[in-house]
Amino acid sequence: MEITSAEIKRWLFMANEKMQYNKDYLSELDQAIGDGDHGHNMARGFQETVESLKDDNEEDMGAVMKSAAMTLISKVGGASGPLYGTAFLKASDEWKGKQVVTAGEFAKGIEAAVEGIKTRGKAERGGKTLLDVWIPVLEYVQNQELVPTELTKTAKEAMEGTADMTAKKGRASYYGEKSTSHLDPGAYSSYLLFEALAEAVTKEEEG
Amino acid sequence: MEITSAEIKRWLFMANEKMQYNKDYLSELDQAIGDGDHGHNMARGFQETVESLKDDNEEDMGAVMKSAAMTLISKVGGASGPLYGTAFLKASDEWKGKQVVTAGEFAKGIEAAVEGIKTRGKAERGGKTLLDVWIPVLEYVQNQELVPTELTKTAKEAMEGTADMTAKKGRASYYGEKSTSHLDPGAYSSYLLFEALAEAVTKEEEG
Amino acid sequence: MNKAAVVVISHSAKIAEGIVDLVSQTKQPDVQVFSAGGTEAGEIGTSADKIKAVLEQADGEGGVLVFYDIGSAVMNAELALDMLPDLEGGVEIMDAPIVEGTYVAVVEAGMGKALEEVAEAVRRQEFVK
Amino acid sequence: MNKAAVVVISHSAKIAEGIVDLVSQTKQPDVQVFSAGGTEAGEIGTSADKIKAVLEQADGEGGVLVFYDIGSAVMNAELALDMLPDLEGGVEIMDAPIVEGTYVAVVEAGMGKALEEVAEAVRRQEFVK
Ligand SMILES: Nc1ncnc2c1ncn2[C@@H]1O[C@H](COP(=O)(O)OP(=O)(O)O)[C@@H](O)[C@H]1O
Ligand SMILES: Nc1ncnc2c1ncn2[C@@H]1O[C@H](COP(=O)(O)OP(=O)(O)O)[C@@H](O)[C@H]1O
Ligand SMILES: [Mg+2]
Ligand SMILES: [Mg+2]
Ligand SMILES: [Mg+2]
Ligand SMILES: [Mg+2]
Repeated sequence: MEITSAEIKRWLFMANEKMQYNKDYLSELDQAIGDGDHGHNMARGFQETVESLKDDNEEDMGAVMKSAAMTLISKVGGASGPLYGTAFLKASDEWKGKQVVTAGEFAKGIEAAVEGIKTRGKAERGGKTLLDVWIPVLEYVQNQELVPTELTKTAKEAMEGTADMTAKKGRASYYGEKSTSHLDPGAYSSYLLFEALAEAVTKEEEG
Repeated sequence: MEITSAEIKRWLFMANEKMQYNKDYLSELDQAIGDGDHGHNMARGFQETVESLKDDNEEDMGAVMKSAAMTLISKVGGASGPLYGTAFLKASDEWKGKQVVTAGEFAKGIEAAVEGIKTRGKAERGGKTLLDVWIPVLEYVQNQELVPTELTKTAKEAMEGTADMTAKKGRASYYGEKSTSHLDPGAYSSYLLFEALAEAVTKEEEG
Repeated sequence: MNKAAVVVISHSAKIAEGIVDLVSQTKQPDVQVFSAGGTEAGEIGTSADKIKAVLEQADGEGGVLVFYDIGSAVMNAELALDMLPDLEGGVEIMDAPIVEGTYVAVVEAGMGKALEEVAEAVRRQEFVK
Repeated sequence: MNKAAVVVISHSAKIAEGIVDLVSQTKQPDVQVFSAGGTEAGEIGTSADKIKAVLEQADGEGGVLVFYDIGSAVMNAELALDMLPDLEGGVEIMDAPIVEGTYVAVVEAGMGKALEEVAEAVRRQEFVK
C-alpha cells in the first residue's frame, strides 16, 4: 500500500474537521488537568493549516507537511504547537520531494516524528502525553499493513490507556496523582489525527 | 538632657531638607549596588512626612513619630519604606503620650527602633545596611550624654565603615563581593537622619 | 470549607497582574487570586497599604498564601500583616519563585487542600524545571 | 566585548514586560533585556515566531541567556533555536525561576561576566529566598 500527497492533504483536511467538531471536548479534557485551551489551540492551528493549503497545488508531500508544520508552530500557542509542529517537520524531512511514499517510507516519517516529539518534550512513553498514542501507532505502521479500521482501533485503545497513567510532563504533571483517571487531551487529539488518517486513506481506496 | 516634641518635629523637618539636598547623591550610591532609587524614595517619603506635620499642632512625641512612620510606610516604595517606617513606629510606642523624654527614654526609643529594623529586615550588624549606622548610634545614646557634634561624628564614621563591608541583605547582596568599597545608600540616609537630629537638638539649645 | 486564596506581590504591577492572568487560565474553581503590584504611584516598588487592602480582601477561613518577588516586598507584606491582627484565616508567606510557586499553589488549592498542605506542596516542588 | 543579553519568555506578555521593567530599574549599563510574552494573538501562551525574532535581536558576541516560565515556553524556545543555526553568540536556556533568575542574570551580566559565568552564577543562586 502506498500513500499519496493527495491523501496527505485529505488527511489534514479531515483532521481539521475533527478538531473543529471536538473542540469543546478537547478543552474540557484539558480543563480537568490543564488550562482548558487544548481544543481552542488545535482548532485554530488546523483551521489555519487548511486555509493555507486550500489554494495550493503543491504535490510534494514533504512540502505539504512542512507548510502544515510551520502553520501549527505559528498558530497553536500551547505546548501542542511546538510538539505537533516538530512532529510534522521531522516527517516532512523524510517525505521531501516525494509525491507518493511506500508503507515503509511512511513509517519512517512517523518514526522521525516520534523522535522529534520525544526530543522536544523530553518525554517518554507512559508519561500521559500524545506520545502514548503516537508510539503505538508507529509500532503498528512499522509492523502491519495499514488497515484503516485497525489503525483507528490502535489509536483509540492507546488514547484510552492514558486514563490509567499519571502525568509526568506538561501542565498536567502539576496535578500529580490527581491526573490519573482522566484522559490526556493531547492523546485525544492525536487519536483524532490518526482516525482522520484512516478515513483519508479509506476514501481514497473506495474512490 | 531632655528631648522635646518640638525638637522631634524639627528633627523631621531638617531630615527632609537633607534628603532633598542629597537626593541625587543617595540615588547615585544606590545605582552602584542597587536600583538607583534610594534618593528618590527618601526624598518623597520625607517630603510627604513634613507636609502632613506642617499644620499639625500635635504635642505628643509618640503621635508625631507615628504619623511620620505611617507616611514613610505609605510613600517610600522601596525597602527603606518598611524599614524606616517600622523603626519610627517602634520608637513611637516608647514615646507615646510624652511631650518630652529623658536621655534614657530617648535611648529606649532608638533601641526599639533598632529591634524593629532587625526583625523587619532579618538583618544583623555588619551586613552593610542602615543598621550599621543605627546600632553604633544606639550604643552612643545609651552610653553617652548626647553631644550633637559627637553624635554626628559617630553616625558619620559608622556610615563610612560600610564601605568595607560586603552586602548580605537587600538588592546589594546580589552584587556579592562587588558591593565592597561602595558606601551603603541606606547607611548614608541614616547618617543624614542622625546629623539632622544633632542639628535639631543644637538649635534648640542655642535658641 | 473555603479554599485557600493566593496573593501575589510584585514590584511590578504588570508582573503581578500577568501572574493572575496566567493562573486564571487554569480556571481552578473557587480559588481566588489577588495581585498587589507596584507602588501607590504606579512605579516599580511595593506598597504596604496596597498589600494590606488585598490581604483583607483575600482573607477567609481557607487562609491565604502570599508570594513575592524580591526583598522589600516581603518586608511590606509582614508590615501589612502586623497591621492586621484580626484576620479570619492563617497566612503563609512563601519563600518560593513568584511565578512558578503561584502556579503550583493555585493548582493545589484548587484540589481543595488545606493551607498548610498547599504550602507543603509548594515547598516540595523542585524549582529547577 | 559585548555583555551577555537576556531574553524573557513568558506565557503572559504582562509578565515578560513587567520583568523587563523591573530589571531595567537596576540600569545595568549595556545589558540588553528583551521580552517575548504571549501568543501572536495576544493570548496566554508562547509563540516560536516571536521568540525567534527576539533571539535574533538579542544575538551578539556576548551571547544570550533565556529565561522562561512554564513548559511550552521552553519547547518554543528550543524550536526557535533550531530555526536559527547561524547565531553569532552562544545561547543558554536557563532552568531557573523566571523573575528571580532574570534579576540575578542582569546584575551578573552587568558586571561584564561572560555568558557561562553568568549562567553559573544563576545556577548557584539559592532560590529559596
Ligand atoms: N513535555 C511534553 N511532552 C510531550 N507532550 C506534552 C508535553 N507537555 C504537554 N504535552 C502534551 O500537550 C497537551 C496539552 O496541550 P495544550 O493544552 O495545547 O498546551 P498547554 O499545556 O501549553 O496549554 C498535553 O495533553 C500533552 O499531551
Ligand atoms: N533586609 C534588609 N535589612 C536592613 N536593611 C536593608 C535590607 N534591605 C535593604 N536594606 C537597606 O535599604 C537600602 C535600600 O533602600 P531603597 O533603595 O530605598 O530600597 P530598594 O532596595 O527596595 O530599592 C539599602 O541600602 C539598605 O541599607
Ligand atoms: Mg492547555
Ligand atoms: Mg495553554
Ligand atoms: Mg533602591
Ligand atoms: Mg527600589
